[in-house]
Amino acid sequence: MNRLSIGIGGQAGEGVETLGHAIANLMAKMGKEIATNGEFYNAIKGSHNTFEISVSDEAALSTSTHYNLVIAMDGQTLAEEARRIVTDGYLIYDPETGAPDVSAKLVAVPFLNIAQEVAGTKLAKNMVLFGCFAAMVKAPKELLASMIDELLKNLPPEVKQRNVEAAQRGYEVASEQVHESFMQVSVKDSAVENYLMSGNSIAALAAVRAGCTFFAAYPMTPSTSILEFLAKWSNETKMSVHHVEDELAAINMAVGASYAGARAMVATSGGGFALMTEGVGLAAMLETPIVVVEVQRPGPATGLPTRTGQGDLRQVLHAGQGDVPHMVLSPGTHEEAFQMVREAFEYAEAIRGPVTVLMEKCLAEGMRTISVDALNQELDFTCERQLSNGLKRAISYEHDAEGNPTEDPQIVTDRQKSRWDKIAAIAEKLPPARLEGAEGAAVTLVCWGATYGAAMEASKLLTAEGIATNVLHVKYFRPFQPGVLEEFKKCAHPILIEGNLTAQLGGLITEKTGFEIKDKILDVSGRQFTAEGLVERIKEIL
Amino acid sequence: MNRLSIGIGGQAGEGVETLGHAIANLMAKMGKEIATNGEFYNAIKGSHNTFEISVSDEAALSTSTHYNLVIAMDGQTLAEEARRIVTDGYLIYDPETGAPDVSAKLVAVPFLNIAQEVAGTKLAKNMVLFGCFAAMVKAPKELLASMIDELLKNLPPEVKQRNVEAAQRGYEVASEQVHESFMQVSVKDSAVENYLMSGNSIAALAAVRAGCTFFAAYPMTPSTSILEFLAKWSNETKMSVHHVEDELAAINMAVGASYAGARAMVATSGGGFALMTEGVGLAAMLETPIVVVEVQRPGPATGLPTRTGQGDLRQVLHAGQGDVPHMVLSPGTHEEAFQMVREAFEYAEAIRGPVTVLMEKCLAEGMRTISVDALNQELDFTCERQLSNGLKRAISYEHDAEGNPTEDPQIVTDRQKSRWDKIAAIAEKLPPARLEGAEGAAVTLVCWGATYGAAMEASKLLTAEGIATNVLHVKYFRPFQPGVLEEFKKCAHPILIEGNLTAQLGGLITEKTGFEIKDKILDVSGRQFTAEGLVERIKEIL
Amino acid sequence: MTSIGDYHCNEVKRSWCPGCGDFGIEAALKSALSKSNIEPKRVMTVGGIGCSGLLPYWTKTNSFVGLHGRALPAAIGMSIADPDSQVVVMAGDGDAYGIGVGHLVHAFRRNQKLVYMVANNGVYALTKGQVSPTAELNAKGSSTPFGINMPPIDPISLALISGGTFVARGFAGDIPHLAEIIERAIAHEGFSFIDILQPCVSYHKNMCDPLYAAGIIKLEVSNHDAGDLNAALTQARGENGNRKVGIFYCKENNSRKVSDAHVYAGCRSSEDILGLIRPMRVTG
Amino acid sequence: MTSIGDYHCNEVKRSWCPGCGDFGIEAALKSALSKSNIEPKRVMTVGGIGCSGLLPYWTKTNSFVGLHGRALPAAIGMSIADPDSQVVVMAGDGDAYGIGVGHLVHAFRRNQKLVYMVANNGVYALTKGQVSPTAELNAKGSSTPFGINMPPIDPISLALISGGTFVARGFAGDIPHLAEIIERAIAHEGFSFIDILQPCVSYHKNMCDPLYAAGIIKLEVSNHDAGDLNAALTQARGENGNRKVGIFYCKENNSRKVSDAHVYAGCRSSEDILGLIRPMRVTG
Ligand SMILES: Cc1ncc(C[n+]2csc(CCOP(=O)(O)OP(=O)(O)O)c2C)c(N)n1
Ligand SMILES: Cc1ncc(C[n+]2csc(CCOP(=O)(O)OP(=O)(O)O)c2C)c(N)n1
Ligand code: SF4
Ligand code: SF4
Ligand SMILES: [Mg+2]
Ligand SMILES: [Mg+2]
Repeated sequence: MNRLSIGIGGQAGEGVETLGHAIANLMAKMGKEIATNGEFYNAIKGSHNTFEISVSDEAALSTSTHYNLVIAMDGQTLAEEARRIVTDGYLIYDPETGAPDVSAKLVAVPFLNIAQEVAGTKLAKNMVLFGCFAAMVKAPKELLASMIDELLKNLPPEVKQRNVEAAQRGYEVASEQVHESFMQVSVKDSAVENYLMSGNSIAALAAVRAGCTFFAAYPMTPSTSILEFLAKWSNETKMSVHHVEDELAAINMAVGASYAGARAMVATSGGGFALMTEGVGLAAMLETPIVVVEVQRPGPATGLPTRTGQGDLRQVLHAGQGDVPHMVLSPGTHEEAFQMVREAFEYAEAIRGPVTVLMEKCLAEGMRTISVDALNQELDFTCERQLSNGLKRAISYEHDAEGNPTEDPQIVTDRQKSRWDKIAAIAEKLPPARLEGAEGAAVTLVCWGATYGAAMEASKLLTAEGIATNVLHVKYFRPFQPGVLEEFKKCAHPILIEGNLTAQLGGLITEKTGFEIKDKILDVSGRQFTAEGLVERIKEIL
Repeated sequence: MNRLSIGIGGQAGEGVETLGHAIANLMAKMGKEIATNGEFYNAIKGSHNTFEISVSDEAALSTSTHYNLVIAMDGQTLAEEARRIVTDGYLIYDPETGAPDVSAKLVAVPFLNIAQEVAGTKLAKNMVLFGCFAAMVKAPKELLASMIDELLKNLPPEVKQRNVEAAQRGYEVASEQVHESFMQVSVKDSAVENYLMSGNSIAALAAVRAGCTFFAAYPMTPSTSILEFLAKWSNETKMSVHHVEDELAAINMAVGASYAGARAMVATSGGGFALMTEGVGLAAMLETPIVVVEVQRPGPATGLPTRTGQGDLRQVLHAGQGDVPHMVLSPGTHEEAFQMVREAFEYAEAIRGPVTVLMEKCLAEGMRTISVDALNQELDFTCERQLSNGLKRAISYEHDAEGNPTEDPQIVTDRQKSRWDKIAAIAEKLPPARLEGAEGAAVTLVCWGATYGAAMEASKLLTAEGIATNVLHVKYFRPFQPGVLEEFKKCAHPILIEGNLTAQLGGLITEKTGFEIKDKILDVSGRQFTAEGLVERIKEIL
Repeated sequence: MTSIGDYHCNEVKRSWCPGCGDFGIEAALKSALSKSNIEPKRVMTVGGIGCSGLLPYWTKTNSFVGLHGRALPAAIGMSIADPDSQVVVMAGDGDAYGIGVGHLVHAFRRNQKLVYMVANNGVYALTKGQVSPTAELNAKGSSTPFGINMPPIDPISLALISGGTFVARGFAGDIPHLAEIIERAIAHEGFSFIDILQPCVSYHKNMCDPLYAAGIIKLEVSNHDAGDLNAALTQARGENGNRKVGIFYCKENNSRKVSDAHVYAGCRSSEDILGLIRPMRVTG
Repeated sequence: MTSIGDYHCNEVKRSWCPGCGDFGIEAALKSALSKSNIEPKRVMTVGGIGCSGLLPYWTKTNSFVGLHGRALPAAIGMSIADPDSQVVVMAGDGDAYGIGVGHLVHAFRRNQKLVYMVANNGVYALTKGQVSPTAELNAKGSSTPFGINMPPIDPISLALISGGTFVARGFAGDIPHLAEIIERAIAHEGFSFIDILQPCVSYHKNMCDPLYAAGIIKLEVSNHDAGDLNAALTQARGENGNRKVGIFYCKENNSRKVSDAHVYAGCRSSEDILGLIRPMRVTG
């Protein structure tokens, strides 16, 4: 078995996420590749949340809702996630929360009692369960202890100690029931330097790497942690980081800072971006570089704050009044997010205007193992700001090349065109789109953003089943990525996959190439795509 | 001669607009059809402004920059507008402002001296010139006097009297020089009840007619006069009219008012609309009808506040995060603006959501003669609000049919779809697009919004010259107007005409029909299209 | 008199943390509504986006939850359209004093009749613990890990100098007192503003300390004249001004006339509208 | 010392109406800059969108005109990025107190060093004569033909209770006095706020009346202690508070340390960044 899927279910406030992160961390430390996905309700307390972890030997691109192991922290998990345990899979549960009615290998752990007894609080149950899990993969007990020590570093030593003991009790109880190891692992003190990172931490890190000196944001799920990471690092990075009064302030401050010489970034989600659209147009008009990171959640309006989606492509593309020369791109993986956020700063200098990087909640909050090599790469394209020695004029009214206001019909026309020429020029620097996967495939999955992960894995599953499938992942929307039409010509049967209702990329492809993709898988459930889910729906189409 | 074009040039603050309106009014009272266009700099004082008036016997759809008569209030007019006087055309000028170097029939009027002498202030020069013009069309002197009386109704009687006298002196001076009448007119006390109205006054009136009870706006050129008309009329209409603190407040107040039972409207221009996009998504999510009027001026950012353009189609279509079921339409003429703003209220009820009417500065501020019949028409489609007796729940988080929050993947998906179903349903009610003009034409001009006027007139000119030309005017953008593809199939050579740089309608047509229009006339000079200008550019293409 | 239960919506599960101050506000509001005897169908409960703004979910009145920072303009729109209904807003302090403070300043000027309650917990709770504009200087939060370097906003003084006609503060931990304030606010013929100290057990533990409750100071008839604007300002700006609860200021305007409703009542005929454009008539 | 002419940009024609108060503000600003001896290239002049905001057009410094209502956040960003430059903003009263008042409230808290001048003419002039938030109750404008039914905002009190550290008012008709205030504002180590009474000859004729100028009251050392916040508030809120000019309040903070610049200085190496994510390292 080279890939396993773990699901954890529990009530909001029970520590589902903490346990999930601990397990992901443990497996990563044991040399595995990790992908995680949390599904949380938009409430601080009291709903049923889940956390999924994919563990494998090769790069994990997405998570699955068919589990090899389910950890049930509440009764609802028995009724829901536990039903999606695969043959021969495991279920860890507390007999107190209910009797499972599923055909899985049962690991009964009275974790509530253990937590109460050993740690003096039921809240420690996630540590008991962490111990259980560690036993199932035969992790060294010292690693377990040291990880809990690190995890609870802000708590008093005696509390930490009690939690370690609770975890150890969990370890023992599970060891008694599970004899074979759930997954073959050995702690490799691998020479490869790996990090376990969320997409947001990667975007934040990329900004630092790109030399960003100014960042402003207003908190908005699921983009907030970009602000939080940059704030936490600000002493070391000397970046000027601001939680400001609203998104209007954020983007206008960024434009001002950039005007004064900063490399500036803002981050938000769809609702905050709606408030920034006028500012995006301003950056374009003033020819001031800025980078915007927009992390999508389902709309319209407040929508589903803690879920994922791809509904903002068109909003971002058409932000601001008038024809706004604004570059828009979106990465498919965590590694690509690192590269593309860095690139965004360079493109912004090149077009002297706004560049928006679109991400999704599933990428922004999902964790992946990242190798140091991915963080070490050089960029293919860089651009330093051309500073003039003279006085700077930036006027949001239409203006001539010197920045002085003009309403002359010809100059006005020329200036509009000259701003768009920069977009056309950058198009030539972009890597062309290319089909990935099986040559001469019978089916091509067309997608963008983080849907890439599930699409790639689905294409592999299908190809393995004899349906040769490849993937066309479109990464640049303005300028529209070169090569899409050429690749389309090679496609026997393209299927569009998007996390929105109106086929936003599909429409853009038709607009830009005349090519219409008939078959579409459009999902607005707020959940990320899974490879199995896609395989099923693709087969329905075929 | 059944059509004449009059151009007035002068410095900002000299009363170019007042004179233009007076002349337009006079000609309208004399039974002519009128179209006007003002070209003003974005400054209160000190730049060269112009005002154009088309006068004809049949409906005037656009104005021209080839003049039969130019009135030069400043020297710059002699160098610019006067050079575009057609053969046998006239120039009224003051020898004091310079010697004209054009081959027009000269009418030299020392209007500065006359104004100073007779009215005691040079400011009265526009009245002197009004008198000159009246003489050239042999208007009755009493009409002249009564119009000035009305025009200056807020001034003391003696001031009015002096202005009337100044105008009469102008009348006499011009009469001495011009013997034939510039245009055949006679005061018809025509039975047809006609009004001379701007697009904004029409939009405001349409809102009243539609039973709109709440209106909020923040001033923004060129939409401001909608607010001003509605405020002025509010005592009679009992509409609740508010100049509020910003556009965010305006749209959210409108949504609140609509929730509470009002028919609500807001009006703005592109920059203000950028701030309203989140609110548009809110109205869609809450299923609350609202009408937005967006009057376009050239962007990006502050752009050219007092000029015209068609750059906001895409911004409006893609307003708000997520897939926003938002209806978007745009009228081609003043009559259509009246109908479409009224319709917008009905559509808003039918889709229970936001409907935006896009207009342009040239339509919003341009005046046309409107017959009472146009204001009397019935609507083809009406829809009353379905009021429930129960409590109203409107929640911007995703919710079930009762309005309670849900994150269930299936319900969430169904709700998104059900909101879009309303858009699909309304598509069936829309009048299909249809070609207007020559049957089986060699050339089809494809356009939207107020570009219609110049396109229609250009098609007539071309057809008259032997190049059979017709027009495809697209009026509905979401849902996309039915019939466009069918009409395209009949087109031999379509040419796209838009007031933006990125062919926004063109892209939408390709997206929706797969049909690509190769030849494009895209103009971002900020000036409205003219029929002659189009004819020239179309011939270059052919 | 309506009963408190009349305002309960039991279909939707409360998702506030056990012990959250918002429960206190909910209880006080429902008590005040019932004492004021306003039928649920004549109440519009409006929420901001934030923990506090979830209140309309579990309130059996007309309910409205709009956009973050825009609860107030939406509520004003409602009150204008339907002045016979009682509009009550529950917004967070991030919503009201952060992103939405511009609307607040103008709302004081507009003085539209409605009750505006702000759950002042010093944090952005729903987004998990960033400081809000009322956080003390140097307070730490996830977006200000080294402490915020700006002093807090003073909402009461802001209200007073902006023309607020009913300016009060309550404490979510003292439900009867808060209910009394809300009842008075409902009775007020204008814009009633109530800043409510609201302990957040998850992200602002200091406020949950009994010492915090002990430090609350009540303004009463005996120690404060709520008709005196200057006195109100002195109270607000004085020592511990941000711990004082009660009605700081109330200015009744009995001459205020009842506003007309602005609900849709059908289209107009063309005769209705032609009068408006008489000055534009040119012929006929 | 630099000379006033050094700040003149003659290429762009001024489009203000003859007699507009904005000319007075321009003259006062340029005089103050020259007295403060700041080289044009170290000045960033920022305009709002409005008549007043056109000032940067004809100012030979770095100039920036952004969005209506957002001059302030843009200016704050500039000052943070390049604290060695003097940022001076000229915004209209619609810009500053209408659409932009939310930013203003928070700017007082942030106290970033820059000079914020507001041309207070009581109208939205560039959009041709609607009332602004400082218009008197019942003032008529094109959007309020029957008079505005809201009282005006009091910007000085707003500044004082929001934590403003330099709060002043000038009169465009008294250039030397205004120049002096601006000079002091430039010297202030923090956010300097100046409300400037600015007669608009086209849309607010009352302000152009000599009687208006005669009614202006000067705060001076003899009649006001600008170090006393309470006194400042009393002046602002007292009779004719909106006609008083001078420095209402100034609180120097000499301990304030000079901020670092945040201009771009190259990309970081991967070594620079790996330290930040040490806690996320899992292997190697
Ligand atoms: C335009 C916009 N920006 C940001 C957010 C994200 N957001 C949701 S709630 C919230 C703050 C909540 O704080 P507060 O208003 O104090 O309410 P509390 O949760 O503390 O009751 C924010 C920033 C949003 N929904 N919309
Ligand atoms: C978002 C937005 N809304 C509205 C406008 C239109 N607008 C331009 S200037 C202005 C008001 C000008 O008034 P003020 O700020 O007082 O400046 P003044 O002209 O009086 O100096 C408005 C509303 C705009 N440019 N942007
Ligand atoms: S996080 Fe704080 S404000 Fe939100 S529900 Fe919990 S205790 Fe209440
Ligand atoms: S309209 Fe008023 S503010 Fe604008 S330039 Fe003229 S006088 Fe000055
Ligand atoms: Mg809060
Ligand atoms: Mg003003």
